[in-house]
Amino acid sequence: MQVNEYKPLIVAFCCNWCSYAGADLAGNNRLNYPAEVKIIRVPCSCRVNPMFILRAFQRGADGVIICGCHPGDCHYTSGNYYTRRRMAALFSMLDYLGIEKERTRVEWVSAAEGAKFAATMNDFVEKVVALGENKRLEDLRCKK
Amino acid sequence: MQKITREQLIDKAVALLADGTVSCVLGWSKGEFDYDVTPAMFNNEEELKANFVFNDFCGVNFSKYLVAKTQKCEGKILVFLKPCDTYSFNQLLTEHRFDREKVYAVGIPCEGMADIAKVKEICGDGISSIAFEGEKMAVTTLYEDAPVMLAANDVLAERCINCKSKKCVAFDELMGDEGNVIDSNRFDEVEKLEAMTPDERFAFWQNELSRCIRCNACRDACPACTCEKCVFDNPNSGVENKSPANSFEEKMFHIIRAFHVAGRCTDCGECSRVCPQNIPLHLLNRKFIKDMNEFYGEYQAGAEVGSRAPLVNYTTEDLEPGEVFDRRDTDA
Amino acid sequence: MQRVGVFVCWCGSNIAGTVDVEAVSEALKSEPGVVFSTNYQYMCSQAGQDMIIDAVKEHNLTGIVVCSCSPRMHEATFRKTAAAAGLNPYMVEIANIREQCSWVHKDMLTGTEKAIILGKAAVAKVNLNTPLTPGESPVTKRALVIGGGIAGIQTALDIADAGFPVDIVEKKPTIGGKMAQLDKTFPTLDCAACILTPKMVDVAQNDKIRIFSYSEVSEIKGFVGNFDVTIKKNARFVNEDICTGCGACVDKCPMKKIPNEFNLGMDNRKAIYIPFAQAVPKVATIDPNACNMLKNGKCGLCAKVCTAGAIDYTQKDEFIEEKYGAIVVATGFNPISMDKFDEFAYNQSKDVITSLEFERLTNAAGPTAGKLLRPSDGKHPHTIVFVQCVGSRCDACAEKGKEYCSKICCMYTAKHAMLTRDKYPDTEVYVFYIDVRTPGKNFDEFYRRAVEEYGVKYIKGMVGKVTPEGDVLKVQASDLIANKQLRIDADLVVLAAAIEPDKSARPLATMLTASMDTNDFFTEAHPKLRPVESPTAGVFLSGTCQGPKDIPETVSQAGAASSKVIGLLAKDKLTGNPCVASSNELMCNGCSSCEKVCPYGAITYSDKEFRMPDRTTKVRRIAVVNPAVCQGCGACTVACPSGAMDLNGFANSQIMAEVDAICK
Amino acid sequence: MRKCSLDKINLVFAEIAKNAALYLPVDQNDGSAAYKKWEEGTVWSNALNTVRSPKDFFFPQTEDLMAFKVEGKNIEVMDTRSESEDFVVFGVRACDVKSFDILDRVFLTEPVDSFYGSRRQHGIIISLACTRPSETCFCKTFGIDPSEPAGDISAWKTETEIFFLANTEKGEELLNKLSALTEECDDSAVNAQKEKITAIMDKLPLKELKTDAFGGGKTNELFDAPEWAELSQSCLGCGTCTFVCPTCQCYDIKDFNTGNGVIRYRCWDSCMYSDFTKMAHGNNRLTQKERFRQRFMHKLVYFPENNDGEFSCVGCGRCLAKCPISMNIVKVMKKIGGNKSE
Repeated sequence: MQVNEYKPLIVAFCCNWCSYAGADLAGNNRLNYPAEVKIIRVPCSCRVNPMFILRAFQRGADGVIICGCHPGDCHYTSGNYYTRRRMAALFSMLDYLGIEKERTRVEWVSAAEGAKFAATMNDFVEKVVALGENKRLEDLRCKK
Repeated sequence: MQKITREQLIDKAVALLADGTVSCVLGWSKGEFDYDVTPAMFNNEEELKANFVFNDFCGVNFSKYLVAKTQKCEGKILVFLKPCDTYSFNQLLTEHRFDREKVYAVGIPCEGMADIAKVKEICGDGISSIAFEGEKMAVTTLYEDAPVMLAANDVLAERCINCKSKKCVAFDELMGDEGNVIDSNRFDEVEKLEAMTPDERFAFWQNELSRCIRCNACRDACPACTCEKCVFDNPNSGVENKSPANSFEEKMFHIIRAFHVAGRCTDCGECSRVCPQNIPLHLLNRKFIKDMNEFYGEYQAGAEVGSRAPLVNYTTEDLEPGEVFDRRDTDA
Repeated sequence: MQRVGVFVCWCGSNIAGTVDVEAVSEALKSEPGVVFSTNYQYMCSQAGQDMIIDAVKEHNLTGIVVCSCSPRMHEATFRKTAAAAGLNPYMVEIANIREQCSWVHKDMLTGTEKAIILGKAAVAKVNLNTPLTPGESPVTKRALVIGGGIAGIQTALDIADAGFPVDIVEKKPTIGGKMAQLDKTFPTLDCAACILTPKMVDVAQNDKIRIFSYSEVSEIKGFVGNFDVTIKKNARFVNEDICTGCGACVDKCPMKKIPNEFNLGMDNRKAIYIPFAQAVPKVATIDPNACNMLKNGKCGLCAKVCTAGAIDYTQKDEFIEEKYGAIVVATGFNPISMDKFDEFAYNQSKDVITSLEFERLTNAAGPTAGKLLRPSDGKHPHTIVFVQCVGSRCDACAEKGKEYCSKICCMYTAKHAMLTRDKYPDTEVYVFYIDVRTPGKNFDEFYRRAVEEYGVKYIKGMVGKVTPEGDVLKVQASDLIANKQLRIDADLVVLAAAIEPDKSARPLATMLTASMDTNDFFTEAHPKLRPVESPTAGVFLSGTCQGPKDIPETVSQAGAASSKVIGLLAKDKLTGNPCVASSNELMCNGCSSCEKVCPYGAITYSDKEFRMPDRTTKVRRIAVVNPAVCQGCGACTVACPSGAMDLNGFANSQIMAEVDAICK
Repeated sequence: MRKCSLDKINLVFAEIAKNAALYLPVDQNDGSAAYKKWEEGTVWSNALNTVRSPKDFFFPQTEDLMAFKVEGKNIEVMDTRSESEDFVVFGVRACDVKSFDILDRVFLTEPVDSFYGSRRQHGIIISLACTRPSETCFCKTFGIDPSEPAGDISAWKTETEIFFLANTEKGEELLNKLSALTEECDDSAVNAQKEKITAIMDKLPLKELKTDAFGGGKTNELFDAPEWAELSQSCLGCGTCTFVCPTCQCYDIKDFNTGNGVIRYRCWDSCMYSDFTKMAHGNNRLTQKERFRQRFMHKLVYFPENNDGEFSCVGCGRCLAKCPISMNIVKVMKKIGGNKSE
């Protein structure tokens, strides 16, 4: 067993109607994904304020992923379309500031896609592990 | 140098005051030196003749003042708007931030404003006078006997070098010629940064943003930042802070500030103008503008009243956040 | 400060197998606000719930965290438990340590660690919970159906049948819609009028149903359960209450040359007219653009012959205001204009017609009394070419037609072809198609009969050009299967024009703040699970306004929409979801960003006077969320730059507290 | 007085940096200067002054006061003090040196601010006489002579040489350490330079600015002056003037929740901010006019009233250069003071 293996901290914002249910389905089907992924339930992916994402990085998250219903399937009809635009703009800005683009992701996971949820989380964690610790958006005060 | 003169503007203001169209005038008031111009309200001809100025240092965007001034002023306010100010004017109207009926807007042409820092870079500190002579600016300092003659282009502010429009898009009356929207190279600097490696970009911004002293001048001068209570002043917002306590706070502030005005920023350049630390803040705003133009089609905030900004709009065919990078990586 | 109780569920071995529940309840004891923490085998069982109720009383708990299965499973259960214990049900938070922890992680240590963190996040959130009370609003027990076609008729009848009053607003002088114009209906070939007109009579005779014909909706305000609607009743210059529909006025009217809309202009009507014999309401209407009396005051014959005295040349448009609890949109469809399809010579030759015109030509009540005669010379056509997908599935020609499949054309063309061959066996019938789509009960059998029993010649390929030459239509087409060009001399060409939503739908959608897709079809609240509801609460969809449909589908959707309306109207009060957005008026800028992203039109603005620090007053525009309309998605909260807009139950501070707890 | 050739200045810096952190003005890529820690290769700026004042060295913009570590329901108080490093600030102008006296009056009178005091003890100031004042300079108004800067060591720079004069024990000690690099000299070159500077001072546009209208006891006279409304009418309420000011000393104390505890820190505050000195009952100064007036009344009336007539402005001119709308203390003094200021 590797004792010093680097464990990233991943915050996943999941919309209540599709992705949170997708994560539940992954659970029902006992599909493994890393325990480093911690899910926060939001009514819709459009509830995710960029401030939450920055907050997570500040507090020590190494990656933040936002999951919502597939475009066109939003429980609220259009919420995820706004998410898509907001996050495209935000992620592009973070990249512009030199923050590793692999640390942020948006993925559409339906309530039926438990397998996709698990696979997405496995892949995302793998990418973040490859990057190592988040240094560029960290707040040293939170590490004391 | 400006084609429209102080005298023309005073005549206009006096006439509009005299016929009762307006009850006061928002204009530029002269300072201690020839470049430190302050926005001020003028109530009559006497005040105008005594203190009103118009020259290459009248860069302040007046639009934001209308939010507060229209609430306080009885009758209409006469405001002189340069082309870039008119975009902010429209954007504020789009957001219902002031009553259009309380303003009489006179669009004026602008030949670009000067940056005093650039003047000092060439002539040195200790400026005793700046005189406008035809197409030139004669700068006299304490240390040289003869004035230095500067061409307008030598000292043009960055935002004016990259001027996007000479067209007044909102006015009750236009003075001078109607200008045009022009092709600018305003995204060149953004492209340069985009072409860097992430490490270089990080180093660049780390260096720039580490200078931030959190004076909030960028926010307080920004005509898009007219919130009744800014999240950064609101202890309940979770992001309130008064100081750039560490490098995260600096980034947080500037990312959120730029994000909040994304789609609403008209690219007037006030943020960079007022930054005491010369942080090129416009490069953050322009990144959002450039991205949104590329992702969702050309959009100019404030080009007309009532338009729907890209971030409060969508199409079912929009690109995915991940595709933002795929696009760029394939372009490269 | 909250007094939080933590209850960790074992879920038998489902959780306890991979999570050390004892360690979790122990660890959470020291979290801020936690005054009690325990674990139990099945928290959801009666014993488990009693445990919670007892703990609330014993420890004066103000908040509850249950570490258990997904909130999608038992959040409602534990909210009820909290209510039973005298707490506000929204003071409960669930940490999902089963689906998102014990079931996906194999190792006890990992599972326990993560469960503790999830528990901490839930505690952090519940510390910021506030009691929420669902808003209540009364329900006006009356429904409005917009559109009087078969969709509207069926919806109205079903709602009325349940005992609720219904108003139908129809912009034409009569209800009946497109179905009234049809001849036979596929796949049973029963006559449209025979099945529709009894329903129209039912509507007319139902004392729960009011018909506003020749009327439009001009304004809609309010929200679910409480819509205020203004209906504009256009002046028809005939007093509906008095007119007996005897038709004497029509007989005497000298203006004879007005194209008859009901027969698609293939014959004429008078300036005063009753669209068809079975019209409901059966009253005359004066066409103000055609009537001499209205145009220049010269005539007045109809008034003279009307023994009832129903003619009223001074009638004005009337505006009626009414309150409704629910609105059903049944605005229907129209065939698209053929103006852009020059290749089919629709505008050059009278003998190129649309399928709906063909319906009228074969209808016994139509311009030819049901005889299939060419519009140009009244002769029997011997060769008929049907062209399918005219403007449908138009990928390349999106500016001319529609990208979608109009769904009904395959079947009605098969019907037309079959009926033609049946009545006139000497007629050659060709059908050109891209694909024949016949998914539906007895649909494919019907189509096969057309081919196999009636000898209709189906050719896969499109017609490229139709050229009128003398009294012949030269049809140039390709046969994709035989891979050859065909030239057919046809006597009649019938175009299966694509269908599109009625033009009145778009402005109506704006009034309703209901969303539409790019083709102007109304969008459903959910494409699979809520197909007859609009995302705007209290607005329901019936028939082709939502997408192309045939009659049985329309009728079933009408029934479904009416059952939703009945379900709504049956309630005396609407209890809202309290997890809705609310705007802090002190921080609101009134900038309208929130309104722009609200899918429900739940946000309006009002001007409010504020006292300023310098003792002056200032009038500011502020956003107001209607909690009865808001569904709580939170799109507005992010669009709001000042953070004035927040979401109950998922407040900024709560989500950030969760983030903090997770990232500790 | 000792001198050394400018060629050897880097050797002087290296010598100083051996025993203490050395900070000096360095040109930044935006064209302005800022204090940076000296290391081999650092180039000393020629700029007249830095954008940020050197008050940061004694009164940093953010400073942790203490921390609380929270574990479970236990709270432990942690000492986070870190102001024990010796340091030298080089190239401080006369105005900024004077600002330390003003800050001392605030922080070193009872109750003494031990954080500030400790930094003052550990810091040595090497001042530098001005040679090219800017049009925005008005230090003379406050009795400051830019050719005679105070500090632990005063320095004068000519084209080729730099001259040092120790004023304090600490300065003496440091100068002794530099004896190998410097040589004893007379003050003729320095005196010549002083004369040149004095001549330039007489040409400065703000040379006539007077403080006669201000000072202790003027509160009643000036507080309700109608001019405040006009002067403050276009103030944006940003904190630029206060944050570039060498004498502004207001701060806020805040708690930062790190997730595992709390860091209690102080940071500069600005009287221009709407939430400045906000208390449970609300704000003292509700309008921008009141906040604007506070800043100038404090500098020109309240402070001298409590500090033996000392004004809390040193005429460095930073606010003149940096105010986004070019409103500043000079305009205020001229308007409020009328002909007493000319």
